[in-house]
Amino acid sequence: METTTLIWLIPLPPLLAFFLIVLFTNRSKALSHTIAVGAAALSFIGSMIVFVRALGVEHLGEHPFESAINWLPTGDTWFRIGVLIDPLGAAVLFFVAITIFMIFLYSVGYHNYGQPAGDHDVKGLPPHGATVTDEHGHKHVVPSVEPMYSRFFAFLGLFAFGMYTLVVSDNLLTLFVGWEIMGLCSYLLIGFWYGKPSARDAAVKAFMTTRVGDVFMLLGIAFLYSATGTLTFREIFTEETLHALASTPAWFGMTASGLIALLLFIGTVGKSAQWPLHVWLPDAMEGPTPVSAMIHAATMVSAGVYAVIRMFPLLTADWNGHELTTTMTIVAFIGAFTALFAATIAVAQNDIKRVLAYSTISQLGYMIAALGIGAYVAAAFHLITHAFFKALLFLGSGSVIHGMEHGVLHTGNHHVDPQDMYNMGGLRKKMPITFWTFLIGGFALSGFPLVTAGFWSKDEILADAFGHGHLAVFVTLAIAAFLTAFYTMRQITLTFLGEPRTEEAKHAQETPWTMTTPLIVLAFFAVTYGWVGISEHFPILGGLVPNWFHDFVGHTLAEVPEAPEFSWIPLLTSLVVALGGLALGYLTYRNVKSVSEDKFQIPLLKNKYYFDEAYNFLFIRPAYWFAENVVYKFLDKGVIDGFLHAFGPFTQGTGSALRNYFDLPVINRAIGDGSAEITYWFGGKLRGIQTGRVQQYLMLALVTFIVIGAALYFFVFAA
Amino acid sequence: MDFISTHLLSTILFFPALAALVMLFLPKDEAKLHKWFALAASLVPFVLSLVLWFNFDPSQPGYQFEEMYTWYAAIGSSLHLGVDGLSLSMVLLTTLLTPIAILASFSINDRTKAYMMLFLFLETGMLGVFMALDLLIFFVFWEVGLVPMYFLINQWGSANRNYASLKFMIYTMGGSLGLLLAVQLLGVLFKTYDLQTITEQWSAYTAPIGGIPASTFKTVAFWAFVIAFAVKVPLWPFHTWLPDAHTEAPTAGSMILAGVLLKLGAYGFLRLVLPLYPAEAKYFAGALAFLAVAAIVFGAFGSYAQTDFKRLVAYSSVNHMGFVVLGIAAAAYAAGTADARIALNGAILQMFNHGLSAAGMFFLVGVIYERTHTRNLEEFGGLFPLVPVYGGILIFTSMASLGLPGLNGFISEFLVVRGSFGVGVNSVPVMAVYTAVAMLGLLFTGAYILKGIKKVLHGPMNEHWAHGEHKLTEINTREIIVMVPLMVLILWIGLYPSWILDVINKAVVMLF
Amino acid sequence: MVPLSWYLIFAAALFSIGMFGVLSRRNAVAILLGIELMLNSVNINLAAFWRYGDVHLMAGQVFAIIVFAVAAAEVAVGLALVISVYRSRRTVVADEIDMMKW
Amino acid sequence: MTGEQIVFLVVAFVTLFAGLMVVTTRNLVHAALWLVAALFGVAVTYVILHANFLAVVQVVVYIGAIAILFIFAVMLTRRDMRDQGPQMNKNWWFGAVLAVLTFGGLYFLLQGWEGMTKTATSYPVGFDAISELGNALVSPAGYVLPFEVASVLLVAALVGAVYVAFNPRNGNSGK
Repeated sequence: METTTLIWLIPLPPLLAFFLIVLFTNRSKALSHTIAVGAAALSFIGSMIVFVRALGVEHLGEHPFESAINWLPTGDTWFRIGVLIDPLGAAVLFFVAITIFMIFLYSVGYHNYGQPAGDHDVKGLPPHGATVTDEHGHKHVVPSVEPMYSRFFAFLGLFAFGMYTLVVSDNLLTLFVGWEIMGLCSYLLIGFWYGKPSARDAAVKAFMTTRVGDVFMLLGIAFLYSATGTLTFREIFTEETLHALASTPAWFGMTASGLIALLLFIGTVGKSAQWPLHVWLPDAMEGPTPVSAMIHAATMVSAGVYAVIRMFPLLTADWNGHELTTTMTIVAFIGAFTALFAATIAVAQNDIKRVLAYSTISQLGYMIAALGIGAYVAAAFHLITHAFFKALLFLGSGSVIHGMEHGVLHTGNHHVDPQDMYNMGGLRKKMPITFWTFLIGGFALSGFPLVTAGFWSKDEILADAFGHGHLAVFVTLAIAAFLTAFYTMRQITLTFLGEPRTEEAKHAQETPWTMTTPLIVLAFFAVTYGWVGISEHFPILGGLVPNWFHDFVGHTLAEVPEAPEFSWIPLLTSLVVALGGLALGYLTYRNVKSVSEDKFQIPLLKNKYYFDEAYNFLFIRPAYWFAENVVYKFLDKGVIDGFLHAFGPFTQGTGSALRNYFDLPVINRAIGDGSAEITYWFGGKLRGIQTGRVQQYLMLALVTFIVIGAALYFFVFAA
Repeated sequence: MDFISTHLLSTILFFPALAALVMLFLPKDEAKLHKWFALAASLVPFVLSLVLWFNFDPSQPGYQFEEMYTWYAAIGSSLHLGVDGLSLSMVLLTTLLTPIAILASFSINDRTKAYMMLFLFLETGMLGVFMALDLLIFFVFWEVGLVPMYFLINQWGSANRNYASLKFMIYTMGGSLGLLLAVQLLGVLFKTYDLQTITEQWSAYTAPIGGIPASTFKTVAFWAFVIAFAVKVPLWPFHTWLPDAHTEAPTAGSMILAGVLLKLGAYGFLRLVLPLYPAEAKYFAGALAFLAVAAIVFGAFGSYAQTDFKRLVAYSSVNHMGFVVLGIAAAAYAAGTADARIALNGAILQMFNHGLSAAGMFFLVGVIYERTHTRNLEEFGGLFPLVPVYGGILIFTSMASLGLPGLNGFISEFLVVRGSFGVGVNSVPVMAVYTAVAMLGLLFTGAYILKGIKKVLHGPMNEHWAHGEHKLTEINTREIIVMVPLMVLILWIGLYPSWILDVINKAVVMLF
Repeated sequence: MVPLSWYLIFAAALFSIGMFGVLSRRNAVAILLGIELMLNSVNINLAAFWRYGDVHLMAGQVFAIIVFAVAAAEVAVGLALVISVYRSRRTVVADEIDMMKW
Repeated sequence: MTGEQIVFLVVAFVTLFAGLMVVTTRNLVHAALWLVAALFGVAVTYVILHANFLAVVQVVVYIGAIAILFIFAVMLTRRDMRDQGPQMNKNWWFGAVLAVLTFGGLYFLLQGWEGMTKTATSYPVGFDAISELGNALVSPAGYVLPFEVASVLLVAALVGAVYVAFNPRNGNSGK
């Protein structure tokens, strides 16, 4: 098959699966998940074929796989949409395909396929477990299958469609389409257990917060389209177009390219949960499973970073290579700030998924900061490595929670929160596969030197920041990296090490193979993927393995970016913060028995710097107040309708004035009644001659006749 | 067959009215017969307009299928019909929505004969506006459409129907007074009401009228037209009739009201205001854009503030139709540029799209209202498990209304935003500001749509609807059949819009 | 020869007398008698004009005959009315027959 | 003054006197009889005018039919009118004034007319006025239409008279 045809086909199987499940098979759980997983497998195979073929092309950067069709007529021209796989696209497609396929597989186990239906389970709420009787007559409570199992797979399919569309798009508009479809899916999945008010509100919050970014992004797309007449990446990223954009002044003292990039970046801020639009992501953990959480956190939010990487030429169009432009400064600032900010919050969280959520925000901030200082390849590299190990961590946490739920069902104490790390402890013995894979993921996240992928990518970012002289960014990121290692170790220590702190933790169980297989696969990549991007300048190891990633992805750009000169300072820094953080984390939490002993439960951090409360106070409630009181009650009901309703009395007033002061006296009295009265008066006078006597009439007629005749004769004929 | 092919437009136009007259002779109490008869009668124009659609040649300039009959020779008015790409899409929308609305009203059992007859008359009125190429005929059909709608609201509406129907009637009548006067001015001036003739001569007309400069007259006449259409669209601040009328109207009435009647106003802008007053439109485009943005933003806010589900959807119409006018205003600013064409493409497609999604939304509100007899959002909650199919359909339609990419609303909203922002970037900077402010409306579109879904479907289940006599029943087959064509079109336009956009685009290129 | 003027004055006098009767008599039958006199005066005129004009033109006589016919009809109807009124109101006094009064 | 003139004057005087008696006499039977006299005078005038047919018709129709009809009518309605009360209404003087004025007016107008003094041509010898009259009445070129109309009128009047005078209460209509 033609590669381009294949690329067109990649997003379709999951979409088809979505429609098939929704329309036809949603009653059959087996059929539904078969279709969904099969569709994911098809897309996965297609993606791998494309990836392999892409590797085989000499100058993929200059001659990517591309194909386009007419989509929207716009006056005399057409807006074309199409697919594009260039090196960046291929690299992203690779990790997207793997993670998505793993998610599908994992979901089968997580939602307890094959287990009996729950005793009291209802749609819209998490399953509560089912009572079964074994052959000895003992009753056990076992996990029950998710009541909306098929629906979950339908949503997953739609989500996969959105993600694939985003990746294979050759233009910003279809990228945005995929972007928004994922937004919808995140809404649907976060609100999957819509019966819980918290989940419902989190869903709305996620949608609305990202939509704030989206409308700016839409504006940026419109701006870009207006300014260049195209949204196709390859047409925008030509020298002339970029130059024209960079030299066009726009508003606020920025160039057109800078302003467009900023607007698009705000979209990313929403999607990738950067400060100040980060608030939705932690709440998104209300999603039913770590699976959906992972979808948001490890895959969809990556899309935001992917978009910025895609638009990197635009972002840097007016960059001279040294002084950061306004837009880049903003990007770098937000990235670096978010990286640190989120890391501090993560330290104080006790929910295993929330820690990971804040960690994700923080890591995305890393990538954004890297892009802000022009470190294109490093950002892309970290994007991909992060996707692997963060997916691993989320799935691992899902596995932990699943195991804990088993314990909860065993004891029957439903007040124990299976996600609270202080309820765990010592799980390494109960869930060995989960433990080891989680450990790998955690180390990768912390940037454990040499063996983990996280180390290489994070190191590259730090090296870039240092090498190009952005010391503020460097220091901030270094502190964030330290905190990352610290809270990661805290998490591992609290969850897996030590002794079980609760009865439930003692009865936790390892999860089925559908859940552990993805963990192993991802753990593999979390380690090895780092090796494809080791800088040539790295001491000893540099050059052993060619820096394939840099070569490959770097060629996406017209000018391949230079790798920074090697320096010991960033390397040592990253070694120190990673190892130091891990060590400190272990030491601090090694003996912590309960939450009250945790020194970092600072209210400010615990409450996420009160951002939710502040936003609620500053935006949400004023908006509702404005909508209800100003727009609806005051403007519409008060002013406009008041004006309209005033028409009634006004018209009536005018009418009664006319009636009382004109109609009644003038028309009625004087003219109407007056004429009648005059006639009446005359009639009264004249009726005397209406005697009814024929002879008198005749006399009268004759008199008249004679008078008129005489008058005529004398005055007319005779005259 | 030959007669039909030469008189296709008039057949489509008058068939519903004829059917309504035939209906007069049906027995009074046969509700079932009335319903099926009306449905069949409304399907005929739909089929014929499909024929029309496929025989229409979009690349040919000017009007097609023209027909002309003497109507009022003494004042130079004739029954002149014709369609171009612009009106064709609206005709298709009308003939599509009418059978759907009639099918949607199968649950009505009160005076079905009169109800169905009014609906068929309404269809003729609406189609007439879209087909008329004569100003007086245009005005006549414009007003004809009001009467059946008035009675539909007044007789079959809910509690506050008297107030709502009166407001609707007075408002639109009041708005169109100026239109009538302006139409008469044109008619007297040119001794004809033929649209093409007047369009050619009026925009270039400079001689003073009765000693008053033509520009003054034109300005006044322009505003007379604009206000008439703005009331119908409805543009802020002429919109307050709409929530009342929509809320009180019977379900199918709301569907048609939102689906087609609002389009009459926007169609008036496109068919009359822009061609007749290019200079004035350009001069006042800023004001128009301001009002459009106000409609978008305040419409969204207004919708967000509602606790009545139907009223929420009604306000969303204000919000969505604001985009249509924004596109028109942008096009008026920079007529002839590529930006303007994109904006107009978006505006016209938005008209079509809103027709689909708003009709769908109103129907869905009606479905739940019929079962629960309340529209108060606070009384719902967590109904999704009870009505999963309904919930899915509601979410789908809501998303179309929200402008989710992949569904139809996005395409048109994007084109409008792109067009008007392009006008802002390339010609008139203030449009960029307006577009940016309109984004606020887009944001709150999300807010109110999600609020609706959240309050109805999500959250803890309101047990009141779960058991016993109040038990909420799932959407039935007939209701699904009503929704299917709408949903198919919503998806189809969202994924592959060029089948309709191509027709619109060619018309836009030739017209503007 | 009798001059035409004599006939005419004679007819005028007869007419006036008849008219006096019509105007002054109370009895309805008497009023009809007055009318007969007036009709006869007209006939005299017609005959006189025939004789004093071209005798070959018979219009005068023809009209006189038609007047006879009309007179006969008038009398018939008039007397029938008088009798009818008399039956219902027991009077033939014209003054008392004033149903047309306001 | 010729004999013809003398005869005319005598006849005219008698006729006018009879006419005056018709309108003034108290007794209606007498008035009817005076009418007969006046009508007879008029018939003589016709003879003087060579209108022989008219004279005959005058005698036959008027005197023979109409006058008799009057007498019958008077007799039928006479019961309470039996010569009691005034025969003239209270405006009789005004009627008289009007009659005089009319006569004066007519006289005045006739005075001013030049044809007034016209004298008659001699009656053509052998002129058969009756057959001429007959021809004129029934010839299509003549007055057949008015003649027929007059006859229809007569029929209609007679039928109407019968209808009006017919009294269903006392009559024998069978009701």
